[in-house]
Amino acid sequence: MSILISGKITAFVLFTLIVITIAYLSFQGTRGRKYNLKRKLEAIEAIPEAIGRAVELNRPIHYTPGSESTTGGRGTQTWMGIVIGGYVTKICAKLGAKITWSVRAEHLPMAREIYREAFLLEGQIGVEPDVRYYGAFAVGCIETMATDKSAVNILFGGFGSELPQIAEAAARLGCFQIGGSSNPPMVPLVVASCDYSLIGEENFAAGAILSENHVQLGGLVALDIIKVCFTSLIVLGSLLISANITALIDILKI
Amino acid sequence: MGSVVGRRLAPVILTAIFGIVMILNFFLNIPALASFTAEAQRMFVPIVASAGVVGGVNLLLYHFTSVSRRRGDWPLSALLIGTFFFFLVITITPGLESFYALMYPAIVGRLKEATWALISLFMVSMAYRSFKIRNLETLLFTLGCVVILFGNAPVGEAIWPGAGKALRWFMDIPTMAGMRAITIGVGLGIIAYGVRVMLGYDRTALGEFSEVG
Amino acid sequence: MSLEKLTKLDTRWIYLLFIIVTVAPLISPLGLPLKISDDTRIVFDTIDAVPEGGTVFFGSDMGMGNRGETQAMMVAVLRHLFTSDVKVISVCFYSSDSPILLEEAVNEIGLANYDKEYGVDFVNFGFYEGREATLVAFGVDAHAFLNVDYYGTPISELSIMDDFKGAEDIDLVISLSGGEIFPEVYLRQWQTIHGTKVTGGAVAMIYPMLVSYVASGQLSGLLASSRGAAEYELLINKPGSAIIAMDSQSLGHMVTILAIIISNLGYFASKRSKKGGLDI
Amino acid sequence: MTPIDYVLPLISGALILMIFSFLYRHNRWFALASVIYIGGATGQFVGICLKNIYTQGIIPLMNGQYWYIISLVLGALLFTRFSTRYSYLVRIPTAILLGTGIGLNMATGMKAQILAQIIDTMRPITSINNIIIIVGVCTVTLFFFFSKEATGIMKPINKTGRYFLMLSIGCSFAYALLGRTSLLIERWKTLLLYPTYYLIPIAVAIIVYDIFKRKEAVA
Repeated sequence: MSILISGKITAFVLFTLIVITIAYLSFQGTRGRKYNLKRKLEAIEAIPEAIGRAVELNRPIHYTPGSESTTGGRGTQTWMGIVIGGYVTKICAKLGAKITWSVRAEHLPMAREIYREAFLLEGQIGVEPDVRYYGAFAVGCIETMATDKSAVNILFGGFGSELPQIAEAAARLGCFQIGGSSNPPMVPLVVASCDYSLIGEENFAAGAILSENHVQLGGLVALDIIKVCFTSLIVLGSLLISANITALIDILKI
Repeated sequence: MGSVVGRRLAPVILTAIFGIVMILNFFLNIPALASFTAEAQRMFVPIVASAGVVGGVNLLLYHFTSVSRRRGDWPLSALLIGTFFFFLVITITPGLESFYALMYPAIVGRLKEATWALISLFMVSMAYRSFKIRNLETLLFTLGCVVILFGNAPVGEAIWPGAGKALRWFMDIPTMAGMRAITIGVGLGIIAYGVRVMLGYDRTALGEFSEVG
Repeated sequence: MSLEKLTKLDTRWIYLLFIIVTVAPLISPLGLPLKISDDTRIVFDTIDAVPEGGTVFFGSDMGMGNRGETQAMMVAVLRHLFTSDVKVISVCFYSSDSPILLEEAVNEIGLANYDKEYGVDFVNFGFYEGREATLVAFGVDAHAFLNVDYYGTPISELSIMDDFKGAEDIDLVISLSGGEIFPEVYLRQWQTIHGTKVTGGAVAMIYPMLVSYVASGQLSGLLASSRGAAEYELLINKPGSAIIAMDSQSLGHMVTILAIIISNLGYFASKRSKKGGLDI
Repeated sequence: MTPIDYVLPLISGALILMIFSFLYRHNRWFALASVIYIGGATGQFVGICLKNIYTQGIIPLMNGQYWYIISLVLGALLFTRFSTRYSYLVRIPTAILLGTGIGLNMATGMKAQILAQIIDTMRPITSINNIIIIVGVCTVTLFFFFSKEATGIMKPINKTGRYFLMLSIGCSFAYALLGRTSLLIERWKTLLLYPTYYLIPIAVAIIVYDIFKRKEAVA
């Protein structure tokens, strides 16, 4: 019995190539190569300003990384939300704002660690993390925002259908909103309800951009190269199949 | 020392090991890996379930403090604790299955349905607030929305017979193309993030921020 | 009143209008006509094509919140399944609500009405936490994974499970999914590994995402929300709750379009008065 | 009909109306219903979790699958969140869950989300629809470009990608609304049943009273 599985061989080869490209450019970053990203994400740049406004109003910020399960198909998106949340919390600690997190049960212990670490980095020791969990996610978030009178609502991460409930309720409660989702069905809702939004993979880029770490930025540059390759592949494949040559598709299906 | 291993090294190594095992198991046919991952995934059920219990305790602690300090709306907190234990007991007590099947859909189920039903109303007001035709982009945004709404309703087909066809075309061709590209992008984003985490370059999700530079 | 005010209407008026037009048809139905789409027909044909004595995995992957959209769909599909000679196995990986909804649907249909017996032709295993990971474990070896069914009966006493090992024995997966893109999980974990055929239905929220899988042939047809359910009810000749709801839905959509038009009228009026001329 | 057949629908109906009252404004009734919801849902969830720990952790352990002690211990480590000193230990079970989740997502995403979609996009450029799909997928993919500014050849690509993105976002927004309306209609159906419909005039009366009271307060 072969170790290779038919139908997944090309996928594995391509996967390895992608991983190597990303790892290589990231590794260049550790050796001092600087990456300059030309494209700015408005939503990310709006965060400090929004937090500043909340501080002026002396009202708290509500943050949620979404409620998708860790082991599910959208688990990584929630983790990305938690990562961005870490940086948002850091900015809050710096500007002296109060922030409340609403998370899913299995993220709660880690979210508290990140919350504490973020405040620690800004030199604030012994801050009790305000991370909450409710069995009823959307309603829990709405109640928290309503009772705390949150001024800003920030949502990044893995969302299911609770996103429109949270986002529109926050809009009705008068919160300024910044959000993002890489779950395609939720993208239109984020765009329609938030003042600033991140779409699709911008969420994954946001973590790297916020870290301001060239090792992580290297991965993004690698992705750009891969995207160019893939689109060329699509165009090439279409041209070949128009000429009745199916070789490329056959290779990809191996 | 112990804490350095526990805090920094062990989490990254564990993440990488489990991640790589999962990837290899998907792409390659290695029976030992397959049985290991199958068993490991079965063993996750208690871990994830424990997290649920932690979450429940967290919620209870918050509201117990509210009640004991008479903070804010403490009677509501007391009610929350009461309903918590009521539903906990009827869920786990053997012999109460039929009572549970009666109470859960009637109380929690109905509430859940009610909050979800709000979404459609919320979305109408979202459309009202944000679908203003400012330029070509917002025109396309609004146009797509109106065509689909028109095409899906039987009324739409009665007014304009081609509405159903237009809906299929908009869904199958431009929308599919756009959503497919988002899907591909997100797939790549996940891989890039995974590589960052497994190489230990991005430890934020493990409670440690990267230095700037 | 100047048109400019239309941009700043209190949204509560829109809510009120929307509520009125959705409630009215429930009290006096309009009976608007309905066309059956190709996707719904493909689902029907795929389920019809399951060989006699075959095994169908029924994924009731929705929560209480989706009931309005998926329950009618579930009832219609189960009715169709019970009229043919197939075994139906159901394990829920999505939410702890799912088995309750499934039980409700089965009670509504009545197994006895179709000469079916619980444990022989149909089994409900209840909910297992862990989502995708547990789904994989079930696919590899169901007997090692499941101990008892939803009602506490040990697996050894369920004759339906005698010849069943895992995903390889499944002829068709029907995933009715709400909230999360569940058919995608079956595609990823079972179709790519075991080559299982997958069909199903989805709530409208995630339907656009799954369209590309239908186009690429990975999914054999797909029921689209309550519209799909209404069409399916027509196909199996059992008109039910989904058809009744279609009228309200039509009018609801018209109100949304109206809201968009109103907001744009106001927007253009305010633009005109500010700049003293139309300038797009 | 037994008394419970009257009482339960009345309670559920009242709870639905309390949630709907948020459409008017945030109020005490909504807070009351949401507290019952949060408490009930969490209680039930914790109950299911305890059951899962028992059936998937303790029963296998008692059946001699002693390695299940590992998952119970890892689960227990999550409780160190309640200690300040040892809370870093939660990183260990979390790391395992994170690694598994990412690994699964990466590998399966490569096959289903990337490769399968790319293969299906390679279509003969014979029909206008196929050309639209190819152009759409390519331009939207390149729209998410981070390292270069959109100048030169990238400018039209970026613009086209943006238009495609906007159109598909609009369409999916509408599609999402379709299903949600059915959820609302389903709620009307429950509210319009006997004896629940008696609650509707009461709710309307409370809201009208509140509107007048607030008007007076302003005046």
